[in-house]
Amino acid sequence: VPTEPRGPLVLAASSLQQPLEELAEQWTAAGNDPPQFSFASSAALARQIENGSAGDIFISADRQWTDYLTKAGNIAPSEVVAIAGNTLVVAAPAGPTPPSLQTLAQANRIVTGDTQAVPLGRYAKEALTAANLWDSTEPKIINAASARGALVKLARGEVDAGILYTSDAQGVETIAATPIPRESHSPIVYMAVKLPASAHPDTDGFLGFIASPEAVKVFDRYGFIRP
Amino acid sequence: MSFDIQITKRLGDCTVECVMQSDAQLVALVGPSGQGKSSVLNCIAGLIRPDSGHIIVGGHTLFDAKRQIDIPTKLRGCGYVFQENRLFPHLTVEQNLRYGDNRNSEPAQHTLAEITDLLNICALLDRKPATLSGGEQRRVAIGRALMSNPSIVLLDEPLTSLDRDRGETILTIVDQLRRETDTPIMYVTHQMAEIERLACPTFTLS
Amino acid sequence: MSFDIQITKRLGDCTVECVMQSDAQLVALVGPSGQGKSSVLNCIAGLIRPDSGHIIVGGHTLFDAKRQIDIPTKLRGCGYVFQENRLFPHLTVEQNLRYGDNRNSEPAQHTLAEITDLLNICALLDRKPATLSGGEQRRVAIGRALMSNPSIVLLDEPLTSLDRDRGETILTIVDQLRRETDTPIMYVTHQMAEIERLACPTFTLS
Amino acid sequence: MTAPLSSAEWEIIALSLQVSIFAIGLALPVAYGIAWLLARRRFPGRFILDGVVHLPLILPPVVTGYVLLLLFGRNGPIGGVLDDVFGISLTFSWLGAALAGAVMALPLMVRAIRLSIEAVDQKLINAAKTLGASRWRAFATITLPLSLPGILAGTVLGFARSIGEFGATITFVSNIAGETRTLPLAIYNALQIPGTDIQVARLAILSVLLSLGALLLSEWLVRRSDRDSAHVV
Amino acid sequence: MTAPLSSAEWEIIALSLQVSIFAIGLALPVAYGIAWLLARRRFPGRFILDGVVHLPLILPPVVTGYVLLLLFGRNGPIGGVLDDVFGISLTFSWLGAALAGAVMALPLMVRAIRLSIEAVDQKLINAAKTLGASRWRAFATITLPLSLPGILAGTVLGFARSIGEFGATITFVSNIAGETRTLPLAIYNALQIPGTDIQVARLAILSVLLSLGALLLSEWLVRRSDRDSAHVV
Ligand SMILES: Nc1ncnc2c1ncn2[C@@H]1O[C@H](COP(=O)(O)OP(=O)(O)OP(=O)(O)O)[C@@H](O)[C@H]1O
Ligand SMILES: Nc1ncnc2c1ncn2[C@@H]1O[C@H](COP(=O)(O)OP(=O)(O)OP(=O)(O)O)[C@@H](O)[C@H]1O
Ligand code: MOO
Ligand SMILES: [Mg+2]
Ligand SMILES: [Mg+2]
Repeated sequence: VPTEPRGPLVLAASSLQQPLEELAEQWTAAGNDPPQFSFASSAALARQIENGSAGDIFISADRQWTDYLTKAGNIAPSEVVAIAGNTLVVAAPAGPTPPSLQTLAQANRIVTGDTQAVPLGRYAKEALTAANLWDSTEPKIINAASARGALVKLARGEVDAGILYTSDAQGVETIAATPIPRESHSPIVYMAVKLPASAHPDTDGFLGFIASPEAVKVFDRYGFIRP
Repeated sequence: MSFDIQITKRLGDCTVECVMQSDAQLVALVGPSGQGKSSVLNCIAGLIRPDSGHIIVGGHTLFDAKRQIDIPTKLRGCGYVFQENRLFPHLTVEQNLRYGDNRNSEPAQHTLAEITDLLNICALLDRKPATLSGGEQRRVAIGRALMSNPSIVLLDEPLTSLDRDRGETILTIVDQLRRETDTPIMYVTHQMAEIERLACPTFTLS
Repeated sequence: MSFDIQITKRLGDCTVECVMQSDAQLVALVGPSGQGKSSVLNCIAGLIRPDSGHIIVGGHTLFDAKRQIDIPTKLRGCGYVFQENRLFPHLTVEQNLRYGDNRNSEPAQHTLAEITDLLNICALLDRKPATLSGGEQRRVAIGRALMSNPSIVLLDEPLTSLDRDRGETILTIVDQLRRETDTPIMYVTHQMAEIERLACPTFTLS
Repeated sequence: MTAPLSSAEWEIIALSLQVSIFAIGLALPVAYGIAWLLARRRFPGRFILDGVVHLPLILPPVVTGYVLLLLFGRNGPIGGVLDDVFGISLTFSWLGAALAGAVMALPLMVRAIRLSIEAVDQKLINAAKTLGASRWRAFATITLPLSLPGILAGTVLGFARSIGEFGATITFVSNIAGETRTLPLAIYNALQIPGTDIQVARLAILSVLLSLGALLLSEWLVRRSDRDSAHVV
Repeated sequence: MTAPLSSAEWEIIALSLQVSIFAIGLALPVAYGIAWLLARRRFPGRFILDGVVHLPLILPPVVTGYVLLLLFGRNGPIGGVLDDVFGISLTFSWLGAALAGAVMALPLMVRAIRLSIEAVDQKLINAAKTLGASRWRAFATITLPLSLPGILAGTVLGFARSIGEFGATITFVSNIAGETRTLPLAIYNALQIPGTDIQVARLAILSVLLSLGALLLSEWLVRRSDRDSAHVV
């Protein structure tokens, strides 16, 4: 079977699927071989890399796994590139009053990512703690398996309020969202790492492309911010 | 009339036909192997639906194609000793014997003790059918049918696998049933000796 | 000596004992129901392992507890007509008949055509056993055993479910087997008439 | 495992058992009924029923969970009624987790039970009818006990499946400690965090032990019911 | 579904079929062997084998995928050998997806087949032996054909399970279009993007159609083999 020429293999967190696919189209349109993607959870991808599966670039929303891999793989911090950032919103089913951290405190059920396992949940916990609301809200928190899972529960009206990524909440008509101050939690940064096993000649080129100013415009359109 | 039967039934390539009218309480049904004797019993028991005709036994119309009568098996009251026993494999001998013993409110014709004693199966009551010899299974099958207070008795070669003494016991039971009740009995066999011993009208399928 | 058997076997609560020494090629085994006749055949076929004793048939030692001999069933060459037929339900009659027909290189004693003709089962060859009448199944079981070029023939009440003519045919076949081959044959029955007809030594289990 | 179980682990085990036992209790009668229909009755829509039963096996578990959310969520057609009329809410409750487990276990149970029902000889049922048994009595005394091997096999499969159920559960009822965080959800949580291999292994071993207990029990039950026919040749 | 299938959808279907058919082809002989051992032989370690076979059912799929990754990854004990000696790499390859599907399908197949083998009457096998059949011939001509209902049921269950397999696959072989992105992984991808409900529904319906095809085929095969005994009373 004649195989088409392929670009680098990019193992990326599922939440970046849309902007990355759009960037890949631009990259291919510019005459490069199309990169291959694998979208899964950061944990799944990190374990595949750790167990010797080949791959060129790892892009994660989860600081823990990036740190873990760079340490285990002896990757210099300079090989880690921040490509995008995100912010949080308080969200609630669309209604007369816009949601806020204060109305959130009155809700019966608050959805967000799992506060231990999912990055969204960990950031949300920091934000709630900073607002002195963690102790009162903790018993009411519904831990979703992913940021996307939290969004679905809120959009379907199963919960009264939630904390979501701005990139997820934007453009969903059934919910209203209010930004949460960035200072109330650690910065949310998506990091790309060139993997030690990478042998693909285009790896550096593609890494450079997704960290470029043109790429920022794409990320921006999907609700992400400059890192 | 005890038996007023006139049926046809197509089975695969062959057609079973039976015409039988008799006032006798006990009749024998004979005929070469594969002629349809078991099929006739199955029709009487309601397990096969004849293509046409009628079945009237002991004055009760069990089936009539024209009049659209077809009494369900469970109401026909047959004590049917199947050619291949059909004991319930998961039940003990005692549970098999008692399976039909509560089907009607009439006083039991036979108690468990009587039947097991007569059939010489007292020692087997707690065993499962799979561990019984061929003749032991046969006797349990006969016991099960008799215990069920039947209003019709259908015996498909009942003496299969039985030695002479035990065969004689069964024949005595049949005789007694004839003398002491008015239950119609149909007896399928290949042995002339049995028919002579029972001295009953014989119908031949052909 | 055709049969030199001396075995004991405990089955549940009862002990089966059989002592038999005979030069006759054909012997009958009789005894009341549940006495152990089928169990003796199973021991000869190698399906039950006796607790003690020996089994020598046609000069071949099939089992000897003391000498630790226990020939596997598949090598004993038995043409065994089981009391309960044991036809293979997923195979056609023809496939059942042919199941054992290639077991040794000796010229076939019977061809399929001969057997089906004799047993009057030509029309059944493509049918599955479940659709056969009791006597039809019996004849197929007999045919299957005979087709397998057996070096020992074991017949457990072979005439069950057969009418007189067909029974007579089977007896003729047995007779012929005795005259034309030296295959040892053990014949279990409850019918004195059959023993008289075959005129063979009779052993009674008790 | 050197350390004894932590109280958090005990809590997870108790919850998993509660959810799975409830799930199987819920699924078993339904599975038996469907298996019986599929084995013994020809009716229009039979093939559709057969297909629908297989859906939770065919669809990725998250999709099944999503469908459950659509149907049984507070705004769903069934969940809305449950909430309004009975005040029962399945989302975010262990009852919902049990429902998810039951739904995921159903196709496995139906198949195993159906195989056993189909193996029951119709001739025995006919014999029971000649002895005066109603359809119902013939079922209860013949079909049901003779299909016991399938019931046991289905229960073991279903229990193991529901002990291991993750995708549908987390999608439908989320991951709430003490309420819906069963063993697989706790394992998933631990897997998301680097350096938790020992914790993952402990929880996985606990899952396995629970299911092996059920397996052992079923094997023992089968052997007990087989005892008598051991010597038939 | 108004629009015909896109070429991307065709690619996903073809890959899913390839993976699942390969998975079942791989699992079926293994499942039959294990089922036969469990049904017919008593040996030390029997219960352990029984337990191990159930593991992929008990453990959450992501754990099974992780264990596969540990064993068959390029640095794993088996994967290392495969890579060094044969140059085969399972991670990131459709072969690995088939392995994951096979492992997940195995317990379902073993159970169904085992039920059917246990229902085969030992008396028939003994009859075959008296007719000179070796153990192997008795197996091939009696046990194997009589356990066909279990083989068919196991194949349907296993095929459906492997068509729906998500957690173990994504964990073991990742999610690469054209190589490991089977239907459930494509559904997962679509679920990550807002406003893709129609796409999700289309893919889910395709999964269902594939499995229903297998189901229909198996029902037809069963009915064909039952034809003769339809009239036995
Ligand atoms: N597994 C078992 N457990 C207990 N008892 C058994 C078992 N198998 C056989 N038996 C007993 O062994 C005895 C011999 O059985 P066998 O089938 O050999 O008798 P038989 O002489 O062939 O009788 P029949 O003429 O009725 O066929 C019977 O009493 C039977 O109940
Ligand atoms: N499902 C079927 N398909 C084809 N033929 C059948 C079917 N069922 C029965 N038959 C045929 O119907 C005929 C009557 O069978 P039945 O069992 O009534 O005979 P029988 O008189 O009882 O014979 P036997 O004395 O051998 O028991 C047989 O020739 C049998 O082959
Ligand atoms: O296949 Mo799952 O979604 O990991 O239970
Ligand atoms: Mg008959
Ligand atoms: Mg016997």
